[in-house]
Amino acid sequence: MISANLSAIFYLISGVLFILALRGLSSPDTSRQGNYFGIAGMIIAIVVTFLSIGNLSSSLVYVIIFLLIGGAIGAFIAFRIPMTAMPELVAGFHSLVGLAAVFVAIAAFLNPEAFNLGIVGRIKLASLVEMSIGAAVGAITFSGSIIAFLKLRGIMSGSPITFSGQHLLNLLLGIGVFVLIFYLCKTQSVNVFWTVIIISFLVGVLLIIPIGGADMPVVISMLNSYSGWAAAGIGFTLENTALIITGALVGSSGAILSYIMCKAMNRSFISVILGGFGADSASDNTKEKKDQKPVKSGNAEDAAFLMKNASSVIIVPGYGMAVAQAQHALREMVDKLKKNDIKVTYAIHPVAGRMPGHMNVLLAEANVPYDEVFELEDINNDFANSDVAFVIGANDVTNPVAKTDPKSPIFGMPVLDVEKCKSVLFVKRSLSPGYAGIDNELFYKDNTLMLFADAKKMTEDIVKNLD
Amino acid sequence: MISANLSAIFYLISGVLFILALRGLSSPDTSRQGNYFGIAGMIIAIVVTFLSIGNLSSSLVYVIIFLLIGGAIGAFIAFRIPMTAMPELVAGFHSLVGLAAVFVAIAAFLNPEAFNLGIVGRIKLASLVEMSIGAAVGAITFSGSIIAFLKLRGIMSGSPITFSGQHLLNLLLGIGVFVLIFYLCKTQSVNVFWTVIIISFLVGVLLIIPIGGADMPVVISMLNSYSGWAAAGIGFTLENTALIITGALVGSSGAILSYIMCKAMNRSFISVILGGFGADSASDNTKEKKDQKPVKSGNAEDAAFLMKNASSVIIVPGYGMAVAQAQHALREMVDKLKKNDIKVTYAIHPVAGRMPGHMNVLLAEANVPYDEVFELEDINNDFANSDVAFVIGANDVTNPVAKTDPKSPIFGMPVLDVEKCKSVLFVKRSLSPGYAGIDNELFYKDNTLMLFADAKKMTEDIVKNLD
Amino acid sequence: MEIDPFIFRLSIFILSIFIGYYVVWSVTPSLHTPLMSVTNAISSVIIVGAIIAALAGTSESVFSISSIFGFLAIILAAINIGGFLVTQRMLQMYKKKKDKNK
Amino acid sequence: MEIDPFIFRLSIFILSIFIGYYVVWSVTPSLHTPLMSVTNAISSVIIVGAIIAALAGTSESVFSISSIFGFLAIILAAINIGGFLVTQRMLQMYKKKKDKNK
Ligand SMILES: NC(=O)c1ccc[n+]([C@@H]2O[C@H](COP(=O)([O-])OP(=O)(O)OC[C@H]3O[C@@H](n4cnc5c(N)ncnc54)[C@H](OP(=O)(O)O)[C@@H]3O)[C@@H](O)[C@H]2O)c1
Ligand SMILES: NC(=O)c1ccc[n+]([C@@H]2O[C@H](COP(=O)([O-])OP(=O)(O)OC[C@H]3O[C@@H](n4cnc5c(N)ncnc54)[C@H](OP(=O)(O)O)[C@@H]3O)[C@@H](O)[C@H]2O)c1
Repeated sequence: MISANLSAIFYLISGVLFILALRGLSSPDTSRQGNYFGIAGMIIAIVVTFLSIGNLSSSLVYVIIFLLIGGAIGAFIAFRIPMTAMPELVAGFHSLVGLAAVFVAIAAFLNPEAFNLGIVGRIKLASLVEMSIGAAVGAITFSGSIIAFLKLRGIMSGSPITFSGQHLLNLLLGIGVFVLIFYLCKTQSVNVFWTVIIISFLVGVLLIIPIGGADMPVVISMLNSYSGWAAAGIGFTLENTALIITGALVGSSGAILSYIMCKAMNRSFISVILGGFGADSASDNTKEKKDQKPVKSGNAEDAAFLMKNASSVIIVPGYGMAVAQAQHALREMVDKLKKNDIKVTYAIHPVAGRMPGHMNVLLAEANVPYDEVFELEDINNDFANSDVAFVIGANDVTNPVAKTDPKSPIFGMPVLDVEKCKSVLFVKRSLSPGYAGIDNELFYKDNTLMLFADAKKMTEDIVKNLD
Repeated sequence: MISANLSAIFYLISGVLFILALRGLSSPDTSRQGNYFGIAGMIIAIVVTFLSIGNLSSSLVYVIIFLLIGGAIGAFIAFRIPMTAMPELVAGFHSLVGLAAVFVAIAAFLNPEAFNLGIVGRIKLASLVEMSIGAAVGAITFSGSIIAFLKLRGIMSGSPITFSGQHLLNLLLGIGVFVLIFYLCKTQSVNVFWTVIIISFLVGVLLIIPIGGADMPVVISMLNSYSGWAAAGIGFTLENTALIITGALVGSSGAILSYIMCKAMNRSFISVILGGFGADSASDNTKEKKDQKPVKSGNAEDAAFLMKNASSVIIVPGYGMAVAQAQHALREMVDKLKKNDIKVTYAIHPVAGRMPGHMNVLLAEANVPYDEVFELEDINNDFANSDVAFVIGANDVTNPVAKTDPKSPIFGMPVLDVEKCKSVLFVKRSLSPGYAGIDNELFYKDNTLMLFADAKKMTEDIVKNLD
Repeated sequence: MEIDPFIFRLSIFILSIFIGYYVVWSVTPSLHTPLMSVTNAISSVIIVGAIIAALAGTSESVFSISSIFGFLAIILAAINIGGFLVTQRMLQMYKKKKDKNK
Repeated sequence: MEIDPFIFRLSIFILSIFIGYYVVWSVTPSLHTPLMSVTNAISSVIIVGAIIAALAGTSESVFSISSIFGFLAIILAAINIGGFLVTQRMLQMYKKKKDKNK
């Protein structure tokens, strides 16, 4: 058994290692090293916990068994999960953290002596507040993440579920949780504690159902933030530095990340949270237009011809590439083009796809070197000097209406200026709009050629025609 | 009197306010607000200190008197100091912090009861170590900053003072300080404590004298860092959160700032600290070249004519502008040019001048809006599309040898590509080299026109000729 | 004159919030997906609490009602540690041009 | 089971180092001079120690040898607080284009 001081130092070290893990992500080169720091921090925290517990009762064997079972399941999932399932995986994992926080809080409430928090029915006030906040936030994280998972996985419909008085109900339930926690502090009643947790589960569900499937990335990141605050709450209860540092780190980083995402979509965080976006799409309006205007459409041969004769091509991937799993075919196409001495680069919009960095991961999976992949602000000026923009499964992120029509829901969102290229190729299955539900006038432009097909199929056909 | 807990919370708040003060500097818009946060943090820290001392003896009056005296002197200096004297002012102020740290450490050593550190001759070991580190680092900061101040003020020659065995001597003295602190812990002897401080003063002097005047900015920033570590040491002694946070903040930020500077000069931090740079300049070599090659030189009229007929001009200010105090005249010149519909921007090299951000402050003083002033990476591509580069008192930061000659001392330092402009105007008094002591081949180029004069005088003449 | 440890923990909490804030701004956008997965992975440090809870049982009653919750939490948190492997898999894919032909 | 407050202070110290690290990278280079002056100004918080030292004297001997050092330190640190004013003067000069004609 090691002293409380020594273990406090080790917990601090593990917290610092977690900071270094996040710091590593400032560049792909250092990111792998960063991840090792994170793993080291986790190992230190676990080992120190074992060492700091004096009477290692016979439970130890079971602890290790359960640890290994969990670890094995985790590893199995980690190796089997396809890259395209990242969003739902992250949501699913959040729910685990949330539930774990709830369980630890329950254990602490039922057996406070084990945590030095007083005795049953006489738990220290501060600890009680901390653990009930931890439990409540954990419960919200759990049920909210489950809903997010179901929506992302497609098990539950992605469309927002709204009813009148929804926000009022949420508000009342939220206030209810606070009142109950207050009451709990006075009575130390087990039943009140359970009620807090159950209502919090409900709040989690109600918070997430009105939010449309495509807003889920913001939600995931927000739930990430919640799981951090829950962990921090538990950290205060357990007086554990590693948990407090990690909780605060995760809590604030998740919050900032959702903020960054909202900003990149030019929407307010509040409007995302209040939900309902994507429900009343302007689709009638869209349909009307669609029938009126003429569209030039082509096939793989046309596309291959155009690109072969170009000297520079910019690829703009979007959500459709992810759906079609077209990244490998795309990579093949680019290789062929490069053999013909055509300069090819990739332009990634910050909210292309359904998750921040979504496109980057998929391209990386297809072995696209990350120094050929550029962020919006770094490449947007290059469209004017390029011959072909190859837009594959992207839509909203190219829509010039964001620059021109103040009434559009995406007005003010920075978009990729693909229309400045000499010609634009659009690979998508139909003229239907993207996530924001608004028509894209680029489809009807003279220098646009629509390639109607599944992204993967079309790309493979183009590859054949490039030979 | 307020409780220890309450004052700890207030000290935390004051630490957080200091963090916000630095955060504000991420943009000029928020910077003023940031400074107010800093002031608020300082006021809170001072007030809480008064409130947390129980027996406010009759000394209180004196404390307030001395506080006001110091504050008045500080305010007087603050309002009177010209912007060009910033480097030496900062150096001078650092010496105050260093000396204050030494004095507080001495007071704590002589009267440990007042600080709850034990009694004379039986000071707690940890406290003793902390206060002697605080005192030693403070003393180094003090004497080092004094030397830096003297060199920058021109009272002492800027040329490096070197002698053989210097680094060995410094090393031995440094080890000596450590040994003495160790000895101090065993004996608690007053004399040893004084010796530690005196040797540290000596180390501070010896550390800074070999460093050339022009390397002083790195040194100031490094001393800033030292003053932070000294404050943190004292903070540990006094168990004061505000001091610990501030000390760590200043300590690490100063270190990073010197690192950023060294990187912008493409020199290693070690080479700066070991000193001697600028002593053995390649001036013979330079002189030789100077006599051989022909140079085109012009007068104010020529310059005015060239610029009047340009459509875009980029101004490149350097140390000479600061020396000549030419920024106001420059601003007038630019106003005239703008009236003629000529596009004028400013290009600032990260180490132009003698302090990071030196040029920005001077231009701001002359009312140049900061959105016309660009950093190297943002403007370097624009030289190729501009007509005239007006280089005023800058030299090294334009020297293409940094790109071409691996043997040059500034090789690898990013430089402003002024030579890509259609024509380059160089305002300086002679062909003599800049701080790095190397010849600038641009002076001899066909599209270069040298304007030999004091920067201020020349600019004023150009203004007249622009009418 | 003793300061309540809670205040220190509060300080640590607040300072860590600032670090989280800055850390995220410094992450390059192309690594935002790994960022989400790594922040998720590090939150499995909640396992520390789970272990304490699980080990709280006595030799006679390994599975008291409170320690059962601890054991369940251990499994959940341990699964979540798999997040590091997911991140590793993702990061392994980010390659520079020169590595391309390997 | 009590943790030594020193360890908490150490944690605070280390976390603050990280904040200092990140804060500087986020400062725009054109404000590097004000940065130097403001970091200098905030280090005058050492005045806290100076005040404690100065007030340590008793009513009879206001100027004991140790409190004299305190008083001297107060003056030095108080002068240094002027750094905030210097910074203020500098920052006041940074203006955007639209303000130019004021
Ligand atoms: N990344 C994030 O973090 C994030 C977060 C929240 C919201 N969003 C939102 O998501 C949107 C992302 O924009 P985006 O341009 O990437 O996507 P998008 O605007 O949703 O458009 C995707 C397009 O892909 C096409 N598509 C779908 N499946 C396809 C397949 N198998 N083959 C070929 N095409 C297919 C669809 O058209 P067809 O049906 O005609 O094929 C659709 O128009 C933005 O509106 C953004 O605000 C993103
Ligand atoms: N900014 C920093 O933080 C920092 C820190 C450390 C080192 N440095 C070093 O300082 C240098 C800065 O480069 P720089 O281009 O700004 O300066 P520089 O290379 O030192 O050149 C300044 C030029 O100004 C001229 N000059 C001096 N007084 C003048 C006056 N009254 N009127 C007109 N011209 C005058 C001098 O030439 P004449 O004598 O012919 O007039 C000199 O060549 C770099 O080498 C950098 O590495 C900067």
